[in-house]
Parts: sequence; structure tokens; C-alpha cells
Amino acid sequence: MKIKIIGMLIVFVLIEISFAGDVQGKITFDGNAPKMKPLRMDADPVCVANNEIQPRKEWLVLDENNGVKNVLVYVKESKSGTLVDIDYVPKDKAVIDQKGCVYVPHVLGVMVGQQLDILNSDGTLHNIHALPKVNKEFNKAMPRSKKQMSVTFDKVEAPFKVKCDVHPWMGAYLGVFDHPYFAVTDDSGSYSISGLAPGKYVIEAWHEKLGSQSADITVDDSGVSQDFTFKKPSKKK
Amino acid sequence: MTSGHDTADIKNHIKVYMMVFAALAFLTIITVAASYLDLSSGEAIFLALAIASIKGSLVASYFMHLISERALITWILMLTAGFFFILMFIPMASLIDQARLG
Amino acid sequence: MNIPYTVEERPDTGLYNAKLGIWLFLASEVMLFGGLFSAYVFLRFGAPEGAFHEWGKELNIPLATINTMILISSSVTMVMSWASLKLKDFKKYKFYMGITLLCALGFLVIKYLEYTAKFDHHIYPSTNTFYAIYFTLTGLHGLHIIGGMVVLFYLWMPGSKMWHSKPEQFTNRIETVGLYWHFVDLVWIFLFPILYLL
Amino acid sequence: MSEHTHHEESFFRKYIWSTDHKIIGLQYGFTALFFLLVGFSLMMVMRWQLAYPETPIPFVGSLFGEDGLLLPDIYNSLGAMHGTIMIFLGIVPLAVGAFGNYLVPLQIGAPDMAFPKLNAASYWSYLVGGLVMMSSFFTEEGAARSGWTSYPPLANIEFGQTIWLIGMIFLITSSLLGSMNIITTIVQLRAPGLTWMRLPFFVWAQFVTSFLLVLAFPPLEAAAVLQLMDRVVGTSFFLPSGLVVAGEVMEVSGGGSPLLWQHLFWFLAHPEVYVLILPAMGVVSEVIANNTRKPLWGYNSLVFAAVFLGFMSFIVWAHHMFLTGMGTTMSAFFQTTTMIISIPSVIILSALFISLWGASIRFNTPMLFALAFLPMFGIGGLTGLPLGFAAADIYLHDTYYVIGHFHYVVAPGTIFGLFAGIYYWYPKITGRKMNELLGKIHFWPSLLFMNGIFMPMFIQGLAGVSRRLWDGGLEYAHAAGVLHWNEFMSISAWLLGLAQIPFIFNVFYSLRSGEKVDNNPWQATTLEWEAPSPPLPHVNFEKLPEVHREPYEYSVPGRNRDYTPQTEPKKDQY
Repeated sequence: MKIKIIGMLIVFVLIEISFAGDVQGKITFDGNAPKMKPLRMDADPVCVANNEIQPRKEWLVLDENNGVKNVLVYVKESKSGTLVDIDYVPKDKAVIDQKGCVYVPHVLGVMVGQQLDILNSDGTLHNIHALPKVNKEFNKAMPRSKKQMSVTFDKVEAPFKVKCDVHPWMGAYLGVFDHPYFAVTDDSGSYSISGLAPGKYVIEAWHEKLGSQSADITVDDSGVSQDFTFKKPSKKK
Repeated sequence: MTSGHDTADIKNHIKVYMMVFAALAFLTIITVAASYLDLSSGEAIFLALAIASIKGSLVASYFMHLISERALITWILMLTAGFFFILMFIPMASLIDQARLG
Repeated sequence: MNIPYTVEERPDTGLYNAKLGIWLFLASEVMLFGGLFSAYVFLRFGAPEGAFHEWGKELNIPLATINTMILISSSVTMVMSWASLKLKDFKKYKFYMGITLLCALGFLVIKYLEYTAKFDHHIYPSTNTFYAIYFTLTGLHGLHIIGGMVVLFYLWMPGSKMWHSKPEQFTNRIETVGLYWHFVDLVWIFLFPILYLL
Repeated sequence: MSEHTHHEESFFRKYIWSTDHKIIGLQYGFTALFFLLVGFSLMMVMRWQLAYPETPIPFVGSLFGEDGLLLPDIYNSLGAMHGTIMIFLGIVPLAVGAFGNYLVPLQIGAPDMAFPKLNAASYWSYLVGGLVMMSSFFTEEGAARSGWTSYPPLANIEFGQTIWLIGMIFLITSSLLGSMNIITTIVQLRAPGLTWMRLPFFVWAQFVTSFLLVLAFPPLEAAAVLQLMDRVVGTSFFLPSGLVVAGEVMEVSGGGSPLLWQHLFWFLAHPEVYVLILPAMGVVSEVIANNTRKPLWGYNSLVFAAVFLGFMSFIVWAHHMFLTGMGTTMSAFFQTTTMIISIPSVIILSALFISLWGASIRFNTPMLFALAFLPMFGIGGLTGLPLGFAAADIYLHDTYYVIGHFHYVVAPGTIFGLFAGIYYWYPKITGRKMNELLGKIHFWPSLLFMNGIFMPMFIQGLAGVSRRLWDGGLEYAHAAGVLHWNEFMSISAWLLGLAQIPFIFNVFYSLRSGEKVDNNPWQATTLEWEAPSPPLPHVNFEKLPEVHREPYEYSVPGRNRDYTPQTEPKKDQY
């Protein structure tokens, strides 16, 4: 009897997963693309040496079709039940690297309890300083010999800034979620969130300078597409 | 000194305590009343601290028997008072000195 | 061998040990409050002209005046309880000591009312530097009152048995704890004008 | 007294919850020596990072993370805790708690301290404070890392500081109780005939020290309370408005001043320097008087110098603050007082040097340490003068020069003095002498390596190397020429650590196998040598001593012995 129930449950779960829909879309920017200024890294010779081409600022990165990179898109809430088991923690680690004295990636989502590996590929002193409001702030020096350290976050939090106290130009943004349904747009501004159970959701796109937009979506077996268009920021920087 | 008190002595003391009590109560009323007067801040500070000092010395002299206490205690307290004022005024003086430089 | 001069006075200094001890303790207390008063003066000088006066207007002067009276009274009853022991009147000692404790309790109750009134108006130690030093000074003074009450209560109830076995030492104890109590009163005499009136 | 019968006390009553000043003194002594070792170990770890930056630490590296690297945060913690432990948990408890407790009642002929229970409370408060401090290493956020000076705003932001403050409040309480007790004991319990000018200089040193503690510590307690309020309740006593930390405006109510902390802190911390050095001077004076077999030269001037020193130490504190933008008037005032305070120090040192003149010196281990104290303290004192001048201080401030300066005062200075004391009074405590050969094996390398550590610091400091650098100055071009000294200093530090092994061994070895001695093995004059070795529990003396003489009547012409105890009646001079 018990086995039967468990078997049914497994089948049910499998069906759920296999038929779960994908959300995908593209973020575009409407307006004249501002030019990203090059970063001046002369203060630390190692930083200059570690970059073949001088990196530029990253607060608005567009491709030729105005697709916006580095937008964090995530399911904000579900209107049909919970999103995921509360105890679910992904086994994969998230990774952020300090490479060429910039953070790679520039925007990142992690789950509550998920291990985030912080790498130092530069061979110089970095000091990673996260500025969360809800989670615990941390401020750790990583000398050149310290190649890796790990942190986890234990509370859900909207994207917050991470910076380096040694190199003032370095910055990254980190969002913490209690579900795995989030994605960051790629070079072309596209994103894809997979595995959502059919139902109604609110999804939100967040950008560090352009603000955030949300939309109601209904996911069915065939998935759904949701694009966003961001306008030029009111105050140019 | 204290061991030498006889009964009459103590009874005299009690009279003094009552007088000191009356003086303290009176001075408290005066200082509160004075705070409602329209004084400049310098005058107000001077008046309030003067009254407080009188009250304080009444308590110290009579309730704490400092007026008839041994010299050793007085010396220790004078030393303490000296350092107390140093602690009080040198940080303030340094602030003023700093302000003077602009 | 017992330690000499615990009860009787040493001829050349004229003091028994505990009296010198308590005065040294009070000297250190003077320096403790000296540090805090110094902070008060420093912050007052550093604040904008007249700001401390403005900020202090929220305080309740009538309540504080009553509290000043209460504390002065407790000081009188304290010295009276010692005088009663000198007159070998144990009953009166109990009476005066009881009143002293009652006054101390009254003081704390009024202090509590003042504090809660401030919190109700969303005034906290973090509001500005005046309230920072106000709460610190009065809070530390309140702790001194509480500490004193514990000792006074002990000497009023369980500790008073000593009167029957060692009356002189007990009288000395009352004198030393009295010195402490008057000192706490003395501190308040200065706190009252600088916090409430200026 | 003999008619007073003592029933046997249980082990706990006798050795743990004791109210006997001798047991408490020993408790203080062992705890403080343990903390000294801990504080020194922290420094040995830090010296690895300085000598071989960013290489894994051998042996103990795993304590600091998987890769065995000493990260800057932990380096800062170790630095802050090294200072705190050495000063507040090591030397002050050893100098005042242990030596003061054990010897003051004996030297003034008293049965115990004036307040035995308070004495025990003082020790337990110290122990709790010490454990609280140490516990901060094991918290998630780690120990305090803002230096032993805990300057805000850094100290307001950094982790672990709250525990540091709570620990300090316990330690301050302990010191206050202890020092009130010592003053009362000295004033009230002097043996009959022991007038003020017959007190051994050690007692005078303890007396002045205790006054410094009683009057200077409370302002730091006030400051600690204020900083605790800042950290816990959100006040801004030490945080100015519009404070920007790492590019972000801090959300504080503002209006405070970091300078307030510095004033309150240094009001204690400068007298604290004399708290560290005076007891050692006292010990050294006793040892020198005894081993030169001569009266101390200028006993009166020693006493007045010590008292004057104590008094002046309260009005020099802002010479630590020349770089805070203090005005020129104040700088000039504090520069002047600082120069004045060097006078009594020089008087004391000169008197001790002159005491050696024409003496036939017994070169035993305590005397070697005492003799080494003199030039070492001399170097420490003289190198302090440039720091007292505002103009020179601007260049030298916060460099390794400062570190070298005060370590000469405290490490080969005070600690050598205290070692001298341990070797000198060990026979009184145990009834046996410490092994002389082991003592010399302890002394000579210690002297050598102490200088090996601290002398190069002057070189680095004069080159301008900052004292707080985790990599020892590797990143700075101006440090390049003097960086090679780091390895030399570090190796000296580790060898100094090795040199302490004979001492530790000696302490326990001599307990059983040391040469048995009578009550007065050094043929000394002061009262503690009248008591049995070890002194009787709770009463010290078989018969209450009476004093008839000056403290140091050595080699008085016409007497048949080269020493005359203070208790010897004046009439029958044989």
C-alpha cells in the first residue's frame, strides 16, 4: 500500500517536472545607448596587467540590438501555491570570481543556503565587502595567496551591492532567493527560467540602474514568453 | 572622631541634619525656580552649578561627615578632585584650542 | 590572627579599614562620573549652539524635582538610621532604614515613568547626543540606586542580626553604606541641574 | 598567632576559594603567566606572517583556516588581542595582582590584606574578564581587531568589540577592587614602628601604582560604557555626523566625536604605562639593594620621584594625540609636561645605577635580571623623548619606532623586573631556591633575543614603516630597504620563546628539587624574610613583627653582620 502511494507520488512528480514550463524572453533598452567609460585601474599595477583590453564600466551593457545584459529576472511570487520545498538547497555551488579586478559575473542570483564560492584569480589583495540589509554583512580580505573562500546566505533578499574595499571601481550585485526560478540575461539580453509548474506567477526584471518591472504570467505546459523594455534612466550618470 | 560621640552629641547632630535637610529642599526649589527666569545661558549655568555645589558640599560636609573627617580622607579627596577637574577641562580646552585654529 | 582595625580605629590614621576602603571606592566613583561628565561637557561644546538646551526641554522638570526631594529625604533618613544605631535604638534604625528603601523605590518608579514617557514619544538614546548622555548618566545612576538598594535591604532585613552580636561593627557598616548612599544622592544633585535645567 | 588554632581546610577552601592573600597572589601569578604566554604566542604567529608574508603557517596553521594562511582580519585580531592580553591580562595582574598581593602584606608585617573577601572577588573578576576576552576568539565574528586602543569609529564598526568591552569592564572592576585593597592595607596594616619612610621601596611603588589604578581606570570604564552604548543601543558618542565608511554614509544619529574616546582612553592608558613600570622598579630596587649589600642610594629621592611620577602621569596623556589636529597650545602644554615627567624616571634610574657604585655585587639570577632591567629601561625611556616632542612625533607616530620604544620599557624592562622578582622571592614562597644554572640559561638568551626583536624596530620605524601593516610594509617602496630585518626579528622572537622553556621547567623542577633554604636565604633586611618560608596560612608571621629600622641597613660599619633586619631592636647593636 505504502509503496503504491510512493510510486504514485514519484510518477506524479515526474509528470510535474517533465511538463513544467519554461519562461523565456528578452530585455531590450529603448533609447540612446550611453557609452560606458573605461575603468582606470592604474592604482594597482596587477589589475592593469591582468587585462588585455581595458575593461569598461558595466552599469548598462547592450548588444547591437539593444538587448540588456545583466538583468536579474526572477519569479517574485506564485499565485498558485508554493514554489518549492522549503528545504530544497541546490547542490551546485554559485561562483563569483575576482578577475582582472572586476567581478565576474557582474550580477548573480543565489539560493538561500546555497554555497557561494568567491575566487580570487588576480593574485592581488582584494577585499570583498557585501552590503546586504537583511542578511549578515561580511567584509573579508583576500590576499593574493587566498584563492578561494565560501559564504552562504540564510535569508531571502532583494539584490544588494557587493564591493571591493581595495579597488573602489569594483562592484557586483547579488540577489538571494528561496527558489531556483531566477536567471540573469546574457549578452543578447535573453533569459530563460525553466522548471516552473503550470500556474499563475508574477515575474520581475531588476536592473541596477534602470529599476525593476514586473508582469503577470500564466505558465502552461508549452511555456511562456515575457519580454521587458526598459527606458533610459531619468538621471544620467 | 565618630567613636567619640556621646548621646548628647548625636542629638545635636540630628538637629543639624534636619537643618541641612531644610536647606537642601529650599535650594532645590530655588534652583528650579531660577531655571524659569529669563537668564542668559552663561548666567543660568553659573547659577545652577553654584547652587548644586552648595547642595553638594552640604551633603558631603554633614551627611558624609567630611567636615570632621580625618585629614587623610580629605587629602585623598582633594587629589581626586584635582584629577577630576583635569579630566573635565583639558578635553574641553583641547576642543577650544582646535576651534581657535579653525 | 584577625585582621586589625576592622572595627576599632587605627590610632595614627584615625580610621577603621572599611572607612578608608569606601572613601577610595567613592574616589574612583568620582572619576567614573567624572569621565561621563567630561563626555557631557565635550558633547555640549560640540553640539550646535543652544541645541542641548532645546533638546532638554522635553524632560519633565516637576517629576525630576519630586525625585530630587525624594532622594534628599532618603539621604536624611539614611543618616538618621545611623544616628539611631549610635543612640542604641534598633527599632528606630529599622524604621528609618525602611523609609530609605521606600524612597529609593519611589525614585525608581518615577524614573521608570519618565523613561516610558520618553519612549512613548519615540525618544531613545539614539535620538541625539543629549539623550544619549541623558540615558547613560541617569541609567548608570539608576544602577547605583539599585545596587545600593540590594545592600540596604540586606542590612535592613537578614543582615541586621549582626546588631545583636557585633553592634559596633554593624554601626560601622551602616556608616560606610551610608557614605555610598549620600554619594549617590550627591551625584543626582549635579545631574538634576545639568540635565533638566540647563 | 600561636594561640589561634587552625583547623584543616578542604582543598577547595584552601587553594581555590581562598581568601588568603598568598594563595590569591599565586592564583594571580599563575593565571597572569599563562596569559603572558598566550599573548606572546599570538605574537609569534604574527611574526611568521611578517617574516614570510602569505605563506602557510607551520604547525599551527590549521587553526587559522584550511590553507593555513594568516588573513589580514585575523592578523588584526591577533594584534589587538596581543596588546590587550599582555597589558590587562598579563603584566598588570602579575605586577599588581600577584606581586602586590603576595608581598605587600608580608613587607609591611600584616597578617593578610585589609579585605580578604574583596581580594578573592578581585581575582575572580579578573579571571572572568580574561575568559570573556579569550572567548571572543571562538565566536563567529572573531575577536576585537581595532588595536588595544580601540579607537572609534573603527572600533564601532568592527566585530568582536562588544565582547572586548564587556571583558574590559570585568578587568577594570578587578583592578579597582585590588588596588583599593592594597592602598587600605598599606595605610592601615603597617606593623608597629613601620613609618612611611621606613617602607621598602617596593611597597611605595605598589602604593603609587594602586592610586593610579583607582583614579585612572574609572574614566576608561566610563568610556567603555559609552562605547558599549554606541554599539548596542545605537547612540553616537564617538561617531560624528555624516561619517563615511568605505564610500557609504553611515546611518548614525551623529554629533559625537572620536576624540572624546581618545581623551578618556589615554587618561587611563598613560598612567597605565607607569602602572606597568613602577612595580618592576620596586622589585628591581629590592633585588639591587640586597645583592649590592648596600643601602639604596637616595631612598628619599626614590620615594618622592615615584610619587611625583604618579602625579605627573595624569597630565601627559594627550602626547598620544599630537596627530589628532589638537591645537598648538595644547600640544605645547603636553609636550612640556611630557618632558617634565622624564625627570623622576631619570632620578629613579640614576639612583639605582649609583647604588651599584663600589658594591661587591652578587651576580645571581635575580640580580642579573635586575641589572639588565636598568639599561633596557634606559633605552626604552630615552627613545621615548623624541615621541614626546610634537614635531618629531609627527614623523614617528604609529611607526615601528613606537613599538620598539614601549616594548623596551615593558618587555625587557618590566618583564625582566618581574622575572627578577620571581627568582628572588621564590624561596620565600616555596622554601627552595630556583636552580641557578637553569636561571642563567634562561637569562642570557632572553637578554640577547629581546634586543634582537626590538632593536631593529627602531631602524624600521625611522625608515617610516607603519606599525599596523599586515604584510610588514611589503607594499611600500620606502620600506624596501629595511624589510630584511623582519626575518631576523621573527627568528629572535621564536628563539626568545624557546628561551622561556628553561624558566617554565625551573619553576616546577625547583618545587621538588631546588636547594632547601632557611627563612632568609639572601640575608635580606625587610620584613617578609622574618616570616617562615612559606609564610603561615592566613597569619604569615609566627609573631607580629615590630619595626625599629630603615629598610636597607646593609653593610653598616661597625656591625658584625653585613645586614641588619628591620625588626632588630636598636639598643643591642652587636
